[in-house]
Amino acid sequence: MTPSLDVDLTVRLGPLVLAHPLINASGTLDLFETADSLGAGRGEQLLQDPPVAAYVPKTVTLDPRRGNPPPRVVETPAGMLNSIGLPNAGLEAFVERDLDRILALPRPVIFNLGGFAPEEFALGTERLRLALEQRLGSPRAVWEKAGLELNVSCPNVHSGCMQIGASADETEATVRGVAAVWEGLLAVKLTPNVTDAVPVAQAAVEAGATAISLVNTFKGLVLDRLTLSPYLGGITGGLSGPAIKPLALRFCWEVAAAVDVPIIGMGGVASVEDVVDYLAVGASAVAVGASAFRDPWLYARLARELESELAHRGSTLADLTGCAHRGGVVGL
Amino acid sequence: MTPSLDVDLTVRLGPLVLAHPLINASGTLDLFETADSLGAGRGEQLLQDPPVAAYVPKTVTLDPRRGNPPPRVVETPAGMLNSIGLPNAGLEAFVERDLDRILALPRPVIFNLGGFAPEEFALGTERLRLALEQRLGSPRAVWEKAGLELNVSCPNVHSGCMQIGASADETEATVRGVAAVWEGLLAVKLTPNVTDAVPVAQAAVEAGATAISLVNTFKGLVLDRLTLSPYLGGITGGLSGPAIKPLALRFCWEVAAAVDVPIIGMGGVASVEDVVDYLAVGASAVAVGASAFRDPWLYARLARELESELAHRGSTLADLTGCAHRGGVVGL
Amino acid sequence: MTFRWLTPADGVEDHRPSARLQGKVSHSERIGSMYLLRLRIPGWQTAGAGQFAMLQAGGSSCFLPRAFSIHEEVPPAPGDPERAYEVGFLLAPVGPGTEELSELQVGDAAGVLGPLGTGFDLGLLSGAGRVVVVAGGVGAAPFPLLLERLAAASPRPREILVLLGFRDAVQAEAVHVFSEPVSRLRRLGVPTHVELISEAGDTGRTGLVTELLREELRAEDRLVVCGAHAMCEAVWDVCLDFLEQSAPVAEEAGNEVPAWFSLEAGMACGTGSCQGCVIEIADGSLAKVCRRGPVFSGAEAFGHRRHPCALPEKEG
Amino acid sequence: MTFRWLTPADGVEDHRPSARLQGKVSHSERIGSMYLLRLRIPGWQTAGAGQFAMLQAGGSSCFLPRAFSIHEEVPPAPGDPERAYEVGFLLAPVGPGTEELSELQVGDAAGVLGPLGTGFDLGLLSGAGRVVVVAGGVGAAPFPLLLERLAAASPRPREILVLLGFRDAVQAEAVHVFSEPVSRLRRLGVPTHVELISEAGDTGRTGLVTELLREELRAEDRLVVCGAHAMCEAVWDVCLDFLEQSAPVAEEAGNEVPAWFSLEAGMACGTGSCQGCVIEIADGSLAKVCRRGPVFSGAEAFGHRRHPCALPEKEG
Ligand SMILES: Cc1cc2nc3c(=O)[nH]c(=O)nc-3n(C[C@H](O)[C@H](O)[C@H](O)COP(=O)(O)OP(=O)(O)OC[C@H]3O[C@@H](n4cnc5c(N)ncnc54)[C@H](O)[C@@H]3O)c2cc1C
Ligand SMILES: Cc1cc2nc3c(=O)[nH]c(=O)nc-3n(C[C@H](O)[C@H](O)[C@H](O)COP(=O)(O)OP(=O)(O)OC[C@H]3O[C@@H](n4cnc5c(N)ncnc54)[C@H](O)[C@@H]3O)c2cc1C
Ligand SMILES: Cc1cc2nc3c(=O)[nH]c(=O)nc-3n(C[C@H](O)[C@H](O)[C@H](O)COP(=O)(O)O)c2cc1C
Ligand SMILES: Cc1cc2nc3c(=O)[nH]c(=O)nc-3n(C[C@H](O)[C@H](O)[C@H](O)COP(=O)(O)O)c2cc1C
Ligand code: FES
Ligand code: FES
Repeated sequence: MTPSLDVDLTVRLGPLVLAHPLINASGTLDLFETADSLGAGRGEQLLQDPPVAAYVPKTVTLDPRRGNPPPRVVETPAGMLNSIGLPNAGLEAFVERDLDRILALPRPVIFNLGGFAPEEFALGTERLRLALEQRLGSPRAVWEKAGLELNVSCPNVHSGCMQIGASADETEATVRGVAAVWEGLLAVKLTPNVTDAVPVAQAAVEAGATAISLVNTFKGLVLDRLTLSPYLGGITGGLSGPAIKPLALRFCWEVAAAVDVPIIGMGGVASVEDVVDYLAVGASAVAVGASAFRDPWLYARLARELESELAHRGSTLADLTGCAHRGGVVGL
Repeated sequence: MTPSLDVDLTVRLGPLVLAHPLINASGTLDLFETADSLGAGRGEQLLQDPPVAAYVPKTVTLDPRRGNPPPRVVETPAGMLNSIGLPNAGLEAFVERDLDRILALPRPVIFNLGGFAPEEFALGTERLRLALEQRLGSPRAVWEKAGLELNVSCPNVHSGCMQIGASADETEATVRGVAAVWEGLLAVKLTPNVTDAVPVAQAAVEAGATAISLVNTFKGLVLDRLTLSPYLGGITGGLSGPAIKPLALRFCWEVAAAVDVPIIGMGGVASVEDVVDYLAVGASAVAVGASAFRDPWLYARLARELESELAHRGSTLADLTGCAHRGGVVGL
Repeated sequence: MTFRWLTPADGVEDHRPSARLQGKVSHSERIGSMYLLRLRIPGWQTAGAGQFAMLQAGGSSCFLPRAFSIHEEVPPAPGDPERAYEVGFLLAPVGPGTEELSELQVGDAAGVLGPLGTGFDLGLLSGAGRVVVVAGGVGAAPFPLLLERLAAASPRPREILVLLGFRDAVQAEAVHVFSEPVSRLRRLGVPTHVELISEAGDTGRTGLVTELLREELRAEDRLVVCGAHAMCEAVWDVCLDFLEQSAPVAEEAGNEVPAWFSLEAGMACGTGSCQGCVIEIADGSLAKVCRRGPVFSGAEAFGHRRHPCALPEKEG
Repeated sequence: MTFRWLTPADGVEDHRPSARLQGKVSHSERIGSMYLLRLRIPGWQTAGAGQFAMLQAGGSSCFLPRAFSIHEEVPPAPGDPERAYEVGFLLAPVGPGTEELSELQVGDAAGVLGPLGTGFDLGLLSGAGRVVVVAGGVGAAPFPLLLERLAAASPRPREILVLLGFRDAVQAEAVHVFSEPVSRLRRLGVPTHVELISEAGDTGRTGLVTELLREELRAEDRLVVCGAHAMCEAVWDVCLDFLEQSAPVAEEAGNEVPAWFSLEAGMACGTGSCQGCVIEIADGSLAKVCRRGPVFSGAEAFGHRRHPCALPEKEG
């Protein structure tokens, strides 16, 4: 959706230009599956005018992954736990099968790459860059269309993804390898399952990250009500939804104060008030995850409501962004 | 409350014998204030037959503390954030003014001591032990009446309480000092704001802790809706309530598997299902915090419901305790 | 009342663009232990039998919507300016989501995403010798719509048999939801029989629906099945047994009993985004119930493996 | 419907022992922009004027109950086997908790904890020359009960003046909640006057309630005040000004205008357990509004410090 532009909502994330700050969180919106689900009319509309300012596909890994055994999702108070486990067909299949239709979307794309060792990320990035250059021509065309988000923070794979993001050193090594082969937007997606996310964010920026995304989900456990053994096939899962919002907002607040690159804030965003909060603590873009399961157009609606909110407060997006660090705004 | 004992709910925490597993979380129940609030009839009933199997007073520190500036509490989705900041009159005043009436309660007591350096905890413990021996006579009488919980995990004081609990080394030093002067139940209350609570729990046990309490609150942030600056006087606060339950349960599950001492589980307990979950992941006692703000008799009600639940499942408390680590139970 | 975290959901304001439709309860009725909920839904597009919708009560305390089979569907009245369908659902309250929905009153709001998923293939059923419906408990939900569609199809199946398994007499009151489609089929000359069996034995025969099926199954039957997973597996075992005993017939039919199962899984999105609703199917892969399903053929879902112990069916 | 995380709250089952009472809505009425909610509460014990209760709508989406002044109270009817009080509250919907409560219908349930806190000291008011009620917006809530209690007291104040500040004419409809206690006082021979002022000026005089007070304040007055914090401070400033101007009289009265303020703070427990509701009072200490308050004397709360800028009053 392109909101009626009485208020300028444009956001720049490195070389990417977004019409507004609202994007989807990786793994929570498959535009093509959703379009198919919704049937001809609404489905086409979804692909022709996607409700996100940039599209973030689900994490892809070098090798194909089956993901975790079911059950994979369960509701919790004001949230949900998932143990999807990064199922995907692998980067090669992604490039073959999905890349063209993703690039055909009238939006910038932020690809999300997962891995279990620093080298994997670099390899994957090289492969992706090659594929993009083949399709888009010049590097410049690539950087204006495609950003990259590194998922070093998935709590649902037991082979070590989140361990990278829990360590400043491993994160630094990972980002350094990728930055050597990727000049576009390079966001690193951090885990909140750490004592302190700031050193990890700083290490990522030090190594060449040009944005920080946070947060991924919080590790949690739900038991089967009857058998009292872990309910999810993956035993533990990642908590998301409104329940985590105050926690995620705190991480964004701390990291935004500590680094000088744009922040992609997320965690529990469900309403325009949440969007405003993330912008106020310093996020440049705001990703919506689980709450959009209720409506795949939620992003667009929030963008429109943000527009009204800014008009109402009589402030610009720039005024709002990071204002919590500057003593807040009065507005209103 | 003493539930009608068709089912044996007795719990042993070191030398303390509890009639059932339900206790209050420190800082969330002041029996005397509540009794005064409720007026003569209900107030007396509360003190004569307290709804908790053991009473856990609010954290006391060596020196008096004013606590954080208001506002100190705010609701969040399925929970609340608090930044109380450990206001208290200091240990000396606590001993003078509060100790006698606390000891007069017909329940074991688990004192909760806070501090900002290992030595403070040892000093405080010595002082408390002396005061208890003066009042109760023999050490043995002390250990049967009084346990100790060390709060090394408060996220709301900026002078370092939580830093102790975030470090296995500092926790070990703290507990070692206290264990040298305290032979009764010695619980260490851990923070969930860490990458891994297991090494901290293990260090605590190594140093002499005879129980582990977890979790304290999760650090979070809420902005003022109007001004978009941090809402709480203490800037950040600690999240508690049902929102955190899956997260807290995961910590209990991991720590219970790693240490061999009783666990006092807490975080988001609101219903008997929650109590059962904590027992199933290995807690021996279950503490209720913010949910009891709705009703100071909630503990007792949950104990009674636990009794029914066990009767219904046809299992004993021992069957239930830790069963999630043994493949669950079928029961029912 | 709307939750802060549900703000952009239900209400009077225009929330376009949206895929989430605003339903309004037009009828709510208790039927035994279940509830019939009818929603008036402007913007609804006609559903295939076996498709489902994600529903969420207005001002819900649940974070996620819940999946429900489309039970009945009435197209917009000719003069209706909103062109609203009336869509019915049959609910068994088993937890907070279903309880909320069952407590809705006429006029209350509900969020609706649908129709979704892959339903029954009418083409494979309409020409059948006999269509056998096998349903356990609230598994009856998708079949009134299916029977209506078969009644409207051409050709129609030559005969229809509805086998319903219930827990007890109270649950069995749900048999009434078949009255209308069954009379219609009969009026149209399609012999249609309904048989019930209950575990408690306080109504009709005592036992499981698979017993009825074992007695009734014939070579020309095409089965449509919905119920607890264990019931579905048990039904498939009956099919495999039948196949063994009548190998020559089966070989003709491609060595497969033509049976389709509407299966369940916990869902988050219902639209293929989250990969939360997968089940392991016969070829060992994981399939999304919300996209490839909820209707799977027996061979696709269960293959030729038999189920070591078909548990007695629980809550339908 | 009840939330999983609210399970042990409201409902038909016996949940003894409990301090939380089960209220049932007996009356709900919109008055301008506010709501009058009456609950029938078995087990309620009579309240002092100025005390409050923690309320939570049955099946609430809020985690915590909310604090409300006790607005009116009717003791159990003689023959009532439940001995239930009828307790009224005046609500201004400003967020999810107050919205839920204002949407309750007759027969709906609400959890109640109360009466709580320290109210007005009748002894200090009943013998007064004149009692002046100063209320802003929903700050009117505690005063009908106070007036009823003053009417029943002995001695009664010689005169009563009620000064009400509202945002606009719609909010000002709340003046009706004073009709009954005012007529009663008048019938009992206590001259009682009500004056209103509104910021919007669309009813009666235009301005702030402090303007009325400034004109009216006399040496023998005792004030009872409730409203937004900034309004309370402004009222206290008027008192201090008055004191300066009439120093000799004030000195007699202990150099203090006798004024009591019902103050607000966000609360979690309402019973002194959480220490969440503190405000900084005149002596620099932090006091729990739920225990030491909600009613504080002006000197106790504000001391002799003046407020640099008394903001215009916001939402009462
Ligand atoms: C395609 C499809 C169609 C459906 N059609 C219908 C229909 O027509 N009518 C109908 O009544 N139902 C139908 N269902 C089922 C319905 O979606 C569920 O009953 C509903 O989601 C339950 O939600 P709840 O909040 O009431 O219960 P929940 O609390 O969500 O629990 C219900 C189920 O969730 C699972 N679950 C969640 N948490 C736990 C836990 N901690 N331990 C153990 N199990 C857990 C279990 O499977 C349990 O049976 C359908 C489901 C699908 C997928
Ligand atoms: C002793 C006492 C008596 C009272 N009596 C009455 C009465 O009789 N009638 C009546 O209508 N009200 C009364 N109140 C006020 C009433 O308790 C509040 O209006 C109510 O708690 C609001 O709850 P809510 O969920 O509707 O709104 P909330 O969302 O809780 O917000 C209402 C207030 O909470 C604070 N707040 C919470 N979160 C934020 C945030 N993120 N940013 C900024 N502010 C925030 C603000 O102070 C705001 O004004 C009384 C309060 C007290 C303490
Ligand atoms: C079902 C589900 C699947 C997810 N898959 C991914 C993923 O593949 N890669 C990733 O980086 N994050 C993934 N996430 C995390 C989200 O991108 C997001 O960080 C998190 O859910 C917090 O946002 P929310 O509270 O709005 O959901 C997933 C989250 C959910 C709920
Ligand atoms: C208002 C409030 C005050 C608290 N004060 C203390 C405290 O003084 N000492 C302490 O160890 N924990 C304190 N806690 C943490 C609780 O004891 C408990 O660990 C936490 O709230 C999680 O439980 P809950 O989700 O049931 O509330 C406090 C929690 C709340 C909500
Ligand atoms: S429910 Fe999300 S993919 Fe099926
Ligand atoms: S509200 Fe908890 S102490 Fe006052």
